[in-house]
Amino acid sequence: MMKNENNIKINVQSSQNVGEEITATNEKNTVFGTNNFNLWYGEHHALKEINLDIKENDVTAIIGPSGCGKSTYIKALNRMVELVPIVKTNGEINYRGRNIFDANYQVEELRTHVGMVFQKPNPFPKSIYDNIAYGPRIHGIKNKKVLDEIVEKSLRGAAIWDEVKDRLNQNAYGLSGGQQQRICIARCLAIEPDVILMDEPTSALDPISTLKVEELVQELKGNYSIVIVTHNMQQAARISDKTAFFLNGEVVEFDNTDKIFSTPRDQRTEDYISGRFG
Amino acid sequence: MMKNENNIKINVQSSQNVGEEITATNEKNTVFGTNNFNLWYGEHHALKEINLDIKENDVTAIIGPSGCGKSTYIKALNRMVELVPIVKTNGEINYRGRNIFDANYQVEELRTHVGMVFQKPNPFPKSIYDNIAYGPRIHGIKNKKVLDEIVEKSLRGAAIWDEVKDRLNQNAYGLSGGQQQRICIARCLAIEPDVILMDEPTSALDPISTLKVEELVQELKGNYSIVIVTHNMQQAARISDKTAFFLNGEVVEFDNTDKIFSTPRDQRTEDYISGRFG
Amino acid sequence: MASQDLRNGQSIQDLIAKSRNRKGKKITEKTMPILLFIAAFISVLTTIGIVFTLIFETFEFFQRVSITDYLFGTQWYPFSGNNPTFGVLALIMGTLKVTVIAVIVAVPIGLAAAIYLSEYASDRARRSIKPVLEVLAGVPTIVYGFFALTFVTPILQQLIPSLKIFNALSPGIVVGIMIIPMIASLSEDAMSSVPNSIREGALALGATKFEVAIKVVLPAALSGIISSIVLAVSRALGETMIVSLAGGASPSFDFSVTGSIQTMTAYIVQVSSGDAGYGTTIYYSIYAVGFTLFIFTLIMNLLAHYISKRFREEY
Amino acid sequence: GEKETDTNKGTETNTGSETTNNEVAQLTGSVSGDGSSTVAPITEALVEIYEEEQPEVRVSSGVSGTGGGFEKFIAGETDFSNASRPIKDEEKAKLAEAGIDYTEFLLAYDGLTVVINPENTWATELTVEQLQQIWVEDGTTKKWSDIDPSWPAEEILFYSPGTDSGTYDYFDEVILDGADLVKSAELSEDDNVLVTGVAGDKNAIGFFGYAYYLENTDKLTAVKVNGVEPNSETIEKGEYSPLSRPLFVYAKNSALKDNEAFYNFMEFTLKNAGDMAGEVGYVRLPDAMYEEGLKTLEGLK
Amino acid sequence: MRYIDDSVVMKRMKTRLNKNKSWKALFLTGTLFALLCLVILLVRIVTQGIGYLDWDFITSFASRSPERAGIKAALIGSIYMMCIIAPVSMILGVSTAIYLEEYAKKNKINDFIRMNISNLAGVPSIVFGLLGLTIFVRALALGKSLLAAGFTMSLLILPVIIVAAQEAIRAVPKEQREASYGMGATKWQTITRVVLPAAIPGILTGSILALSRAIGETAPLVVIGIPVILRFLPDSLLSEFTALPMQIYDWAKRPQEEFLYVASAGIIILMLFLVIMNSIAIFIRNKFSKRY
Ligand SMILES: Nc1ncnc2c1ncn2[C@@H]1O[C@H](COP(=O)(O)OP(=O)(O)OP(=O)(O)O)[C@@H](O)[C@H]1O
Ligand SMILES: Nc1ncnc2c1ncn2[C@@H]1O[C@H](COP(=O)(O)OP(=O)(O)OP(=O)(O)O)[C@@H](O)[C@H]1O
Ligand SMILES: [Mg+2]
Ligand SMILES: [Mg+2]
Ligand SMILES: O=P([O-])([O-])[O-]
Repeated sequence: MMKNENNIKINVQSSQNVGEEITATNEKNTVFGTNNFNLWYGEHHALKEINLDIKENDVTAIIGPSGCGKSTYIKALNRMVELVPIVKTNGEINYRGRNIFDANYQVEELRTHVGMVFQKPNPFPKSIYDNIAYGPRIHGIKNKKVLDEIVEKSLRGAAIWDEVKDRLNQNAYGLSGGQQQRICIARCLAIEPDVILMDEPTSALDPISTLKVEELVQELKGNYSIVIVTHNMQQAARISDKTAFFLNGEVVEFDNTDKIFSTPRDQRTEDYISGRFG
Repeated sequence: MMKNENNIKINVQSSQNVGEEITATNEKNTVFGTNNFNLWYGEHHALKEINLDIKENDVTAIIGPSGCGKSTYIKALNRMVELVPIVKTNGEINYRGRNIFDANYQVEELRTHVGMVFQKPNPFPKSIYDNIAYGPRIHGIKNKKVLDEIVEKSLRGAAIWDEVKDRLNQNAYGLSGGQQQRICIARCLAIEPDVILMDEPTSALDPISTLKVEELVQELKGNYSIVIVTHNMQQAARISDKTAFFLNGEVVEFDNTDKIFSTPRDQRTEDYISGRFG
Repeated sequence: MASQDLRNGQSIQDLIAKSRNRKGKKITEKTMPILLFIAAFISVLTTIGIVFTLIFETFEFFQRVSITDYLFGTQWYPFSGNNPTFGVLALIMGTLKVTVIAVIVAVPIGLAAAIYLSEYASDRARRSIKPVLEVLAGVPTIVYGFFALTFVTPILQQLIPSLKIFNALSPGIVVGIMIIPMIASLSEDAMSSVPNSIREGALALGATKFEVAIKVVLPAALSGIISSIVLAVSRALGETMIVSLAGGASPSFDFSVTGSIQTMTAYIVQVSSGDAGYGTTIYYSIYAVGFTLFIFTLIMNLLAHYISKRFREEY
Repeated sequence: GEKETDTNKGTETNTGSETTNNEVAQLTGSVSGDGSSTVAPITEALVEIYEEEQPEVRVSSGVSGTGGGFEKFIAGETDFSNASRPIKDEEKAKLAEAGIDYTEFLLAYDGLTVVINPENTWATELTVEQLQQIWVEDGTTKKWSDIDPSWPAEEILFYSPGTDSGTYDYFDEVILDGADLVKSAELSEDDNVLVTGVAGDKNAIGFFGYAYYLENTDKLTAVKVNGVEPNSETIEKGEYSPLSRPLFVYAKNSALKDNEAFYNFMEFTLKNAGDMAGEVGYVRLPDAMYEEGLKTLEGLK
Repeated sequence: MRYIDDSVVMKRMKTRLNKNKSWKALFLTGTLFALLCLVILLVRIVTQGIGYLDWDFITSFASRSPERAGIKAALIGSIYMMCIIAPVSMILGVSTAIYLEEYAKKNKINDFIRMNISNLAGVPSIVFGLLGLTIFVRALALGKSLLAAGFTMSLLILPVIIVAAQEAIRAVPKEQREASYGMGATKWQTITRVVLPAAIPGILTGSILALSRAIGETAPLVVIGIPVILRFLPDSLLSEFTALPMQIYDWAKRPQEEFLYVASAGIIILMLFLVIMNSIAIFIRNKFSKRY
């Protein structure tokens, strides 16, 4: 899969040494290339001719009013949309150069490279440890020691190690919402994905937890490509490098975040950002 | 009940002529007087020695980090907290001069004067008409004509009449979230309450719907005293006259909204408002 | 329009105040909980009724037959004119044989169906298959009884020549078939109540559906599944018509499943529809057996209760 | 089709002489009974034709077996109780205790039939002694060769009506002399189950009411007892002995007195039992015995 | 220092996918087996019974001759019995559920009631038969009447209805109740106007399924000793009657083989009855399943 690019990145070792990452590439690689992509829920045309390139190690924010197709798009990136049986697609989304909607593209394989964090924290009703170890285990890692290391590393990576290290065997549902969300992020890190998709990861959280998750996203972006859907324009402005503005299933504008928020090209973008609708 | 005060208010006639209300009193009356009020969930001391006066025709915002007791306080005002069996209280909350926690205070009567709007829109799975008519009906109003009038008036009052007047017999669940929330507000208006309590009424809504509800609050405040809990400090700043800042079950500061947001007296208030925590 | 302010200038609150404190409302509020409690108490009375009904006659029975002979005897020949013996272990053995066979049949198949329906089947398939399975659960047991005797037994005899016409195997299998829908349906309920978001979480990690089902959904729904099995077991223990028709009437304390057996329930039917004189030891024995059966199912139910309490899943 | 006309004829001829009585009195009321499954078909037939005569009388009967029937009779729940054996002493005592006076009436004969699997060619004729040898419990597992060395050395499988049934009691009394029936016997209250059992096993032997054999002659062979084959002739003439047994109905005296409908039904029963018995596979009593029954009944009015 | 080796992951992927496929096939087989059982059962019954099934069969009383035997008394008896069971069990069941869900405080008595209900649900039907015989038939002297049998069956299915109603009531979101209380509604008003209307589909579905169990139950009727020989319809609550499973059981015991087919015809009627009731339940469930 990832053979065709020089992926020389060093993983975060713990939450302390963030910011030390080194990328050897100057021109950023395209992780997801979306070409004339369309998606229908039954008769409803939810995504229309989407063209969008997501670059490596960027935080790409997707904003837009409710129902514009943000979640649909992000779920198309790991083919999670297919869980809705009435979905039809055409056009292509290339992940690292291969069209993921190809008949012989294994969806399980795609999803081990493309992790996802959901709007509502959804840990498994298992211990914290088992939550994190779930992914590595299904991929055949059984060695207890390796698992221990992965768990610790992932929890550190999600900036929650210190809070939970003494109760790894407790059920993840005993944690607060914000902690649960970070557990979900850790769970996602544990399979060492290439891309992390986040669908309004902070919308169910209180401000403090939101802040923590936002900080975490900043830390992670050195090592992962992140696509984040958000309702909250301030959040998009704060944390993302690129922003795509969706409206009625179309990409109205896609550019550097500063650009979008300072001098949007499209009137609709401006209207939305300035709160004239939304 | 309301004998001990000169309650000379003219009702909103329709959503058009808002702002024409006249109050005969110069010094605002106290609607809710809270004196050394304490509340426990079992062992957990959720509200500590609360002292807070809520004035007539004010919008009083309650802000504070998650878990600080905002919802608990607002639910104490109409004794909704009592639905949790383990709740114990002491101190008093006086509504229009009478302690609502008095043994012989009829809770049903209190709640006909103190309406409530909840975080998640919660219309009944009935027609729009039946939703609005619910309150008047349980209080014994059966006359179809009177009910019709009440329904129209309340829907107009909640600025949703035009959107639903042609489908009053349809199930309220067919409406969008924002519309549902305004239906809930209309349902509350239908018993002409004196006070309206709102617990994060816009947190489940998209920005456009949020805006509409905020406008509505502004319109309503001429005729009702409103207490609103919100997570969103901008919202509090935009719409409220007074703001109370809660922390760990205590009222840290309570003052005019401009005062709180410009020159808070307490360091913790300032920290919270400037986003340093919470 | 509404500008008249609700005729005569009355406000809504005035109207409300007028109709406040209607007497009826207050009385209803006071009396309803009492009436409802009485209704709830009927279920307790039912249990008391069952226990008393059984205990009195059982007591009478133990005046005639020693309780140790009953509890520890392995010979059940109540009709033997000269030397009747009442060793209930023989009946218990028959009951257990049928139950164990039923469980062996029903648990794998029931769980397979539950997993298929909740994790693999399309919504439409699920919505049409589940009710059909429920029909299977609703087939009267007497129908199953004849099915066992006239269809399953002959087929089994082709496969196992030594199989007697009355045996434990055939009714065991058919009781198993009968409780499949119970396990499938209740387990499916437990599994579908695991929120979809949790499934999505696993799928997003690259898990296959099977891994999601076995490693996430099944453990999360475990207490519901186990209670469904325990309930099905207690249903199998108490099943009557199938075993009366196809199990035979020769209680014996051995482990053979090819020979004739008798279960506790079948014995009660045998005597109820038989000629045992009123007031004879045999007559009282059905109450003793009924009581034993009651204790058995009570234990199963307490077990189910304990399991679902102890392993209650939270999500 | 055919049977139907038969029935109607039978009814007419039989009730012809009494019609004057019946036309006068259209009775109402209810009669309830319970008891022997052996007698049940006769009762059902009687109830069916009685309806034509007295449509307003509501007759019902359960089929709880002779003992189950007596249980309800003792509890005072029924007016009559069918039995395929005479009442037992315990039951008499209980009735006395409950203060219930009753009268016994004979209804018909049933030929208790011993049956074997059609594949069994050796035991088609047995003496009473052999039957006893076969059926008595003696602590051994029995093989056919134990009875006659020329027979196969295979284990006998026993099928018997529930040991507490009237059918069993009668067999026990006349064949076993009160000794225990083999313990390995398969017992069932449901005679069809016994039919299935014997028909399904080459080494099986069983016994039950003649009517069940009559309906399953293709699946079963009836054993000649002491050289006599069971059929309606041999049973009625008393040649098929000792295995032909009487069927009874027990009536509550107080109900005969107080309940006109019940009296009328009993009278009807005694007049028609013979025909109905024949129709459903039993054997009628000599006419004199029905006359006697009617006389007894008259005395209880 | 990656822990997840891509090549290993890819290698395992094939096995995992195959495993998924073969287990799916296995699970499907299980489901199909269950369905197949039903099909075989139905086919056998229908082929055996269809010959005896006609309008006369439904409109005549039982008879000594298989050709003329009909199911009228049993069918009407079962329907009448339903008419007792349905209101009795539903009123008691729903009341109990309301009590437990809305009023019962956490105390020993209520815990005991809850515990007791789940235990009752597992008590074998034949034991309920013994109860009915002792209490209703004998002690309360109701005889082998509609009322006695109806009460017995009502108690038998009561726990099932209670549990179904409890679930339906619990499924009504807390927010709905709060909204009602917030308007100043009393508890009883909230229950009758908000909770029950929302819970009724669930209650009905559960109740109908429970009732369909009640019509098929044989063992309690055997123990009570319901008559099978009768040629009249019940005319009062205390009237004797017979019921479908009892009539079927009786026919199946008859010596004449034809009666076995008559019994099958009776089973067809009984199954039709059940299917109709289940369909109603499914209809209600599907119609109202997505509400909030
Ligand atoms: N499962 C589904 N079946 C049918 N239509 C759907 C489904 N999911 C989403 N849609 C429709 O597709 C459109 C896009 O939905 P999507 O969830 O992507 O919006 P969104 O931008 O994420 O909105 P939100 O901010 O509310 O999450 C909407 O019109 C929605 O109604
Ligand atoms: N039903 C309950 N039982 C026990 N404790 C409760 C209950 N409801 C709330 N609490 C506790 O009381 C405290 C105050 O809760 P409350 O819901 O009032 O907070 P809040 O300020 O409204 O928070 P949020 O912004 O998350 O709604 C919290 O610590 C909470 O855990
Ligand atoms: Mg979305
Ligand atoms: Mg709150
Ligand atoms: O039912 P029985 O005729 O065997 O008593």
